[in-house]
Amino acid sequence: MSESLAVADHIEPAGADWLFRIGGAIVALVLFLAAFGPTLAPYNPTLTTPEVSSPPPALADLPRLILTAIVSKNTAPVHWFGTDASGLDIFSRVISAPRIDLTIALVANGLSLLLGISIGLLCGYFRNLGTEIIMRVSDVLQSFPVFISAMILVALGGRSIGNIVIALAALYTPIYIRLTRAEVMGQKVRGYVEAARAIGNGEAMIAIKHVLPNSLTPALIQSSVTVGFAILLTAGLSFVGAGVQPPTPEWGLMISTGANQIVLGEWWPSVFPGIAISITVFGFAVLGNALERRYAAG
Amino acid sequence: EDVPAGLNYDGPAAAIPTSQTGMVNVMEPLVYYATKEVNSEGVSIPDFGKFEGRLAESWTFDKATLTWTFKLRAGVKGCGGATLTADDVLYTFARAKSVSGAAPIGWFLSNVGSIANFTPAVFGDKEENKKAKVLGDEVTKVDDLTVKIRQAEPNALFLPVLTIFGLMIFDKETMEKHATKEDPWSHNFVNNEGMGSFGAYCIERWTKDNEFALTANPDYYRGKPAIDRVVMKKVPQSSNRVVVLQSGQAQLAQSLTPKEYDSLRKAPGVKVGGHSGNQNLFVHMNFKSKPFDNIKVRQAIAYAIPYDAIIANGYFGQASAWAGVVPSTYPGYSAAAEPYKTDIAKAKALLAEAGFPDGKGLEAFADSFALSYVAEKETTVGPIVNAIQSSLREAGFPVTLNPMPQTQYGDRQLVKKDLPFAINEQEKPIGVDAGYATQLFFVSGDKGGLNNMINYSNPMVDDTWAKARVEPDNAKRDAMLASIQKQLMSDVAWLPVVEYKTQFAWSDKISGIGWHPDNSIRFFDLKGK
Amino acid sequence: MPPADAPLLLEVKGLKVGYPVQRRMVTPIDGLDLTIREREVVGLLGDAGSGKSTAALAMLGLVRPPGRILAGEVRFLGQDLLKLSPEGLRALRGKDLALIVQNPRGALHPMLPVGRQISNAYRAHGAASSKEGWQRAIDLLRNVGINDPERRVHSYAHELSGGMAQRALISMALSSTPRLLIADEPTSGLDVTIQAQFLDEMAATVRGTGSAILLVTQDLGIIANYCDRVVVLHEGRIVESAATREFFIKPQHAYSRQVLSLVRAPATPAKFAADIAPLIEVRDLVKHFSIKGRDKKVQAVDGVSFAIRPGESLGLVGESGSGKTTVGRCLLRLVEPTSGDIRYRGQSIASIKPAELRRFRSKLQIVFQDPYDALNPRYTMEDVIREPLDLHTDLDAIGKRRRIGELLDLVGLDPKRMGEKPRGLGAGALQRLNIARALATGPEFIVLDEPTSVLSPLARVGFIELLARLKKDLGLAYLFISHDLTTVQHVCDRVAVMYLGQIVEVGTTEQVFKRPAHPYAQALLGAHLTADPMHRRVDRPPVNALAGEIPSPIDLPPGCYLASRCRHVTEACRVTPQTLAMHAEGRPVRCMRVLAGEVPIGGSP
Amino acid sequence: MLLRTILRRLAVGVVQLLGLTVAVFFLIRLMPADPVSRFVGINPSKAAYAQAAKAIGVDRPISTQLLHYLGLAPSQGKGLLQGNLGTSWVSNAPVLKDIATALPVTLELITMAFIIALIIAVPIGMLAALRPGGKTDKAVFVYGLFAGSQPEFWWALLFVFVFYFKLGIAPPPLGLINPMNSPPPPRTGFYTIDSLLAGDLTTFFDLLHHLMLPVATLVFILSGPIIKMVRQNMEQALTADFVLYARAAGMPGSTVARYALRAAMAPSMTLIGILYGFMLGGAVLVESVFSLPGIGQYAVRSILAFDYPAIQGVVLVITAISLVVYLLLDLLHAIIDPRLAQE
Ligand SMILES: Nc1ncnc2c1ncn2[C@@H]1O[C@H](COP(=O)(O)OP(=O)(O)OP(=O)(O)O)[C@@H](O)[C@H]1O
Ligand SMILES: Nc1ncnc2c1ncn2[C@@H]1O[C@H](COP(=O)(O)OP(=O)(O)OP(=O)(O)O)[C@@H](O)[C@H]1O
Ligand SMILES: [Mg+2]
Ligand SMILES: [Mg+2]
Repeated sequence: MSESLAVADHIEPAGADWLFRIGGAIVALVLFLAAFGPTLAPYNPTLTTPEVSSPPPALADLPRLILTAIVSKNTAPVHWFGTDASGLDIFSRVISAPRIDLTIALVANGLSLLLGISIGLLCGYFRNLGTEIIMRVSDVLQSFPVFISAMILVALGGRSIGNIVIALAALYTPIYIRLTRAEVMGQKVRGYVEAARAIGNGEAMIAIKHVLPNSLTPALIQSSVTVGFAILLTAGLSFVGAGVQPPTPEWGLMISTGANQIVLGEWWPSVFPGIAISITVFGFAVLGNALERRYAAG
Repeated sequence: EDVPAGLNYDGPAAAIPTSQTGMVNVMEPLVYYATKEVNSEGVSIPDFGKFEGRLAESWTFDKATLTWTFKLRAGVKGCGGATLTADDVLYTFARAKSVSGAAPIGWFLSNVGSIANFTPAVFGDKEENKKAKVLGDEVTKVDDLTVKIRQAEPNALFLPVLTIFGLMIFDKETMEKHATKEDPWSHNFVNNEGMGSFGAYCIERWTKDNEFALTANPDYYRGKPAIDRVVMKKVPQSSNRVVVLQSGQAQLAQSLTPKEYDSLRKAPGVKVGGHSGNQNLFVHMNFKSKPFDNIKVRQAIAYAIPYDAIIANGYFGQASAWAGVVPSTYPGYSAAAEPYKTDIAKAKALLAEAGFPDGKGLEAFADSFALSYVAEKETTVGPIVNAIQSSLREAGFPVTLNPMPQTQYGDRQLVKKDLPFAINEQEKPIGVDAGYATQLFFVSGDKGGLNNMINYSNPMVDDTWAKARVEPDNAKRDAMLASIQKQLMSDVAWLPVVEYKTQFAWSDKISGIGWHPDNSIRFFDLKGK
Repeated sequence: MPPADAPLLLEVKGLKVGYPVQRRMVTPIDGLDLTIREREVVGLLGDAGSGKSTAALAMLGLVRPPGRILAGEVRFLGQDLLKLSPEGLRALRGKDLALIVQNPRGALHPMLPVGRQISNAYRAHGAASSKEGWQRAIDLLRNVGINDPERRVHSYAHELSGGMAQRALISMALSSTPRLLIADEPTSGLDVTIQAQFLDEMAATVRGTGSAILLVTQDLGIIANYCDRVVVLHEGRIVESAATREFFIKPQHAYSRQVLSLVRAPATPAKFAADIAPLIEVRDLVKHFSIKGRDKKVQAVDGVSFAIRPGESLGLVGESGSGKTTVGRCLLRLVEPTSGDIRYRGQSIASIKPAELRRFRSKLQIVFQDPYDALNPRYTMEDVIREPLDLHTDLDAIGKRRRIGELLDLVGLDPKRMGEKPRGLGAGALQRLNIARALATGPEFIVLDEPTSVLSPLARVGFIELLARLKKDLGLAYLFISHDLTTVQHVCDRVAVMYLGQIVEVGTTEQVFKRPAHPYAQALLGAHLTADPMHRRVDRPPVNALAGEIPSPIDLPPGCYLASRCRHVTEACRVTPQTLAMHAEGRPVRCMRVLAGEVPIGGSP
Repeated sequence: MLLRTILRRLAVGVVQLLGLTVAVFFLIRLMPADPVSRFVGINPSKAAYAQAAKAIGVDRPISTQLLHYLGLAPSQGKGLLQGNLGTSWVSNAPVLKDIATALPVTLELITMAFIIALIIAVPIGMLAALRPGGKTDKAVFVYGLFAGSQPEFWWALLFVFVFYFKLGIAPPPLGLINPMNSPPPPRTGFYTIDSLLAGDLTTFFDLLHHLMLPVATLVFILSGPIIKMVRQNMEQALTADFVLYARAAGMPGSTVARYALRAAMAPSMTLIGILYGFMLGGAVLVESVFSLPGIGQYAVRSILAFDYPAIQGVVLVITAISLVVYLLLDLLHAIIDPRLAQE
């Protein structure tokens, strides 16, 4: 058994994995925009401009416009992605959105990760009536229809970023509990746990020092995927009117606002934010997958 | 969505435009406004100064006893085959007074029209409340075709309230057929199946919250309608309604966004028209929320609203500045001498005078500056609130946007009355009268200002209205109303922004669109080509 | 043994097999040449990971995906398999060329009844109806000695024991009388008793059909007892090919010499004065596990008593499931004994409080079977050894570091590598690290729970030497749990034989190995394959073999636990519970017939 | 044995559903929303407000409401335990009836999408697994990752823009049938089946035409995880010892393929079940874009209208169906894979 572990050594290192690099680059870009997007935006993403529903510049005009933008500082910045029905600059909004979307996704994910891992460790390591009950409750939570539950929490609790975060965290915690618990249950019968016991560690010590660090991987891998899905869910909530408040620059909200103009032929208000979500979530999925393949073996 | 279809006369859905469309087409009022003209866009307009008989052939009013006597039309036949008699009218008012439905609309209208004994005593379960729910001698039958209705005090709103859907006449015979012991007033029938009534159309099929189909009443007393069958279907999302209309799947669409109406104007085979009747947009600032108790702040905001941008980008020109707090078409309207104009410099100056130079100090009132609006109307109101937000920010107000679901908005606006700052484009006084509006919106809460959502209270307004309400002389009444409106404008009770056109889009295969104060189409008026 | 000029059956030339790893090809087989003649039994010997399985598969023209055969030819009956059409290849495979693999349960489809799989294999080479195939499956299973084959054909892989699954595989392999049978470590993971049974049956069956065998193994005992010729695989090629006897007498290659060193130098057991106070004393140890959802219990340990003196090593042997590990874990109170007394230098361990127990554990240590599993994968070697030092000593940081260096040195690991994590180390090194950790607190006694079972032959040799050295230098006492009897023979002074939770016999290593008294011990040692090509098991009829498999420790028989499998069973045995009593030769035995002298002692070589 | 498992799972499921019901019941009532305001209609007075609160029963203490809802207060009429999910405050119709009309729409949509997605994705996934690391495999792998992580509502909009607005191939996103036509006479509630039963092919094809884009959207989204899973399971099955061994035993290619397929499909069952359950509520965004009157839309409208009985009904029904689907697929899994039946 252990000699064949040599195979595990052949797992590709991160740098060599082209997917990992793509995912990493996308996520890095989104993180960068979350930090600096609003600063870089040529217009205030929540204030109207006089131009309403103006389309993005034609492709043929782009080179000239780019040139002008670089050369002269005085002209009003170009609406690269056009403006929406209220006259908000779509480009500015698209690059400002990660701050909102990512904050929601990361905070919700962080919260549920923290809760899920702690509870998962507790329930996996110490099996008793109390922890069994916790698991059953988490089962029930997990069988909720995700999207509808999130809607209920946000629509009835009030449309605010805080409530979205709470809703997402509530939905994701059971997943982490389950993953961590399963891993803890697998790890706690491993030889090194017994060995730690044999050299005189206490149970709490073993749980925290030995089992916990070795049980984090599934939850951490999942969390990359979950961050992506949290962004999707946030956008979806906005889309049905149970998400963030307008005119917050948030991709789903922008798609939703723009959706009405599509039959009038105005595609740009919803197409650009859509591309942004599409790429971002894909980036997280790719990263998660790459991490999974890297760490699945050990 | 904003257009569920239904006929729930007694339910909450009665407040929903399509429910009203259903009701006004299957039911018939005692009296209604005469037609004034057909405007340049091909839309007919009622004359608020002139009433004509509908189910009532004629009527008289005795000033001394405050009693109205209605002579009913003979031989009017309803969809159920019954013929109209005085009992039907009595049934209608008795039902209204029973307040047995979920929304006591009939009672409310009667109360506004000062019909005697329609008092708040009807609410409650005590013995005296129970008695108050029974129709007494305020509405009596003289003979099979004559009915008397007595008012408690002179009130010019009497005839206007009779035109409203909530007091249209039931067909007692059909209704009672569907009554049960638990449900003597046939609410189940009305809420779920159909209607006993004398209107131009009869219900063929009705899928609640989805669609209804009406067929012409062949015995309708004004003649069989030109269009035999009308299907009204809920198509959620206004953009989809544009699609069905354009593709010829529908002949009439309403509740589109101004932008959509604008784009349809150029579309082939489609006509767009409307009338600036009673719909308007105003800014709501609650007197109970600081710093809106400060008149300078209110005025500063008034000068910071981008009126022209709203008309141009929000309504595509289909709106005009509003210089009063009552629809300008309504009797008794009086325009302010000096309406507010956009003037950021002045706004800033006023703000400084109020003690907040450049908006400093306003951060403390962040909650107050969350500009609320109905989330479901995002597509229509979105561009407007965005423009307002941007402009107010320029003037130094820390405005944020706060869309909320219709329900929550309604609750906070009308029940809790704690909405600090809002954009409102849905308060059209259905009673066609400046006094009605005053009574509803501006009289102090404890003096009957039912919908005084800004908690406005001014003894001058209260007192003047108390007098005007019972003033039989129209000229005097109008003068009093004018002074009230002047006061309201100078207090910036509401901050009127625009009056906008109620629009419809229809296929050029039909004509005869008419505007009515309830904004519901009367299918009887329509003609095919 | 076939004549040296028997016709060639298989001829492999310049075989090269590679696995793509990170756009690179690793080639565990690189230039392998090999011939097998008709009726020949060839042993392919090689260290773990040397590419034995890869080579075996390649001889059928197969590679485990994503590997590829890169070069060479594999001539079978004159035609090159690697150039054959897929259909031509298929016609040979399973018909003339059959395979049995290392992990029999993995080779059976988990979701199909074995009968259907055997039938499919049979029908792959001849038009037979599904019904005939099914009938044939039953016959085949009967032929390989499976009881009740009518019922067994409906079983799924997970319902079979390892031995049974392996038999099902061989029945499949033999369904068409192959010319060459390739058996890739067919008995790894099986108990010695089962292993012997299986190999005997395989040898007998193949002899009857006249097939040749390529027997892939790491076990010298198997080579010595069953093979005519040995080929040694090392670094991708055959480095030595010799007749078995010559190989054992005069190994040529350095690798061969190293692996053989253990066989060639038997250990000399230590002598102890009888009156030395025991270090560890176990009396009537009982451990029952309750089963979830049922009211029955697993009687894992059932009244075990023994004593170990300072510096002594006691071997604990027995079939899988006999309770050896449980005894070891009870000693450290890693599981709470159900009852019984365990004393360490006279002090009862059972009564110590948890906090004290933790400190107490510095005196008793344990090393587990799987060295990789026993190490926290996130810890470096340094972390691993530091942990017990943190817990049990007051050394300062420098002191600890020095001690870590010393310990690594002691077990033969390079202290310079102390920053490395377990992932990069081989099993032998890891097991040394485990020992170092166990030694960190200076214990006098270590439980070694099959510490060598996953080590490659080479690593095993080194590790056993280490154990012997530590015992001598530090005066350690061991409880050495193993079912590898060769190793036990080299490490232990005394041996206790366990069966179904009970000790059936205790004696010095020499006593037990030379003259096993209890019928079970006799069978166990009879099944032991001594690496001695002069007394090949295939050349003489096996004696003392046990019938059937070990009963479940849940429903134990009322009398002697061995009754159902014992050759010497009488009616009395079935109803009389047996007790461990002193035999005339001065060692305890749990068998009334042996004690009464009705069953002869010894019986095994 | 199997029967016992089913019964145990059902029993656990019922307990879970009850727990869920109670939890949702309290949850929505603890929220700061006020359903009464939705109910009063125009110009509510305090009295009218109280009247409305009474009409929908929220003036009573929560415990009383809960007992009533569960049907544990016989005097108050039927409740959950008697199979009554209450009356929607918005539509005034029994929630069960509302759901019975909405649910088939969703089931029809997602079932169709699942069938097509499986038909497309399974062979593709298998094809990719045949040559791990090959060009097809990489392309399929990236596609699987991509499609599985997309905002479906946005793709739905894009489809509408391209296929309806630009190309005019698809009908406008206005529900299941041309809005001015009437639906087939309801028998099963499933429009496609009903229209076929009624022999109304025009409506049937109209339905298919309308389902084209929503189904395509879902197929696109679903194909991601399905391909990913099939590919992975198949790759695993193909490298499994028993497949290697089947080849070593000289079994024909078709038998080897069957061996691998069987091993790959078994673990896929569970995921398909989970996906299906997820889609029940997850199709809401697509329903919303195409105005399909399915259960998701019903949920959205109930939630936004604070229609408590409807919200509870929807959550309950969706969860119940998911649990049943999980159970069915687990059973199927256990039938294919006897190792599970044992546990
Ligand atoms: N799928 C694979 N990918 C990459 N390397 C592999 C793969 N399978 C085997 N190897 C490597 O090829 C070498 C030979 O493996 P093989 O299984 O043939 O050895 P073995 O001698 O049979 O080992 P064991 O004693 O463990 O059975 C090992 O070093 C192993 O790491
Ligand atoms: N934690 C446990 N719960 C239930 N049963 C157990 C547990 N641990 C061991 N057993 C059972 O007790 C019996 C003895 O197990 P043990 O591991 O001690 O045997 P062993 O002789 O070490 O076997 P092997 O040679 O396979 O390591 C077995 O039947 C085993 O299944
Ligand atoms: Mg091998
Ligand atoms: Mg063991």
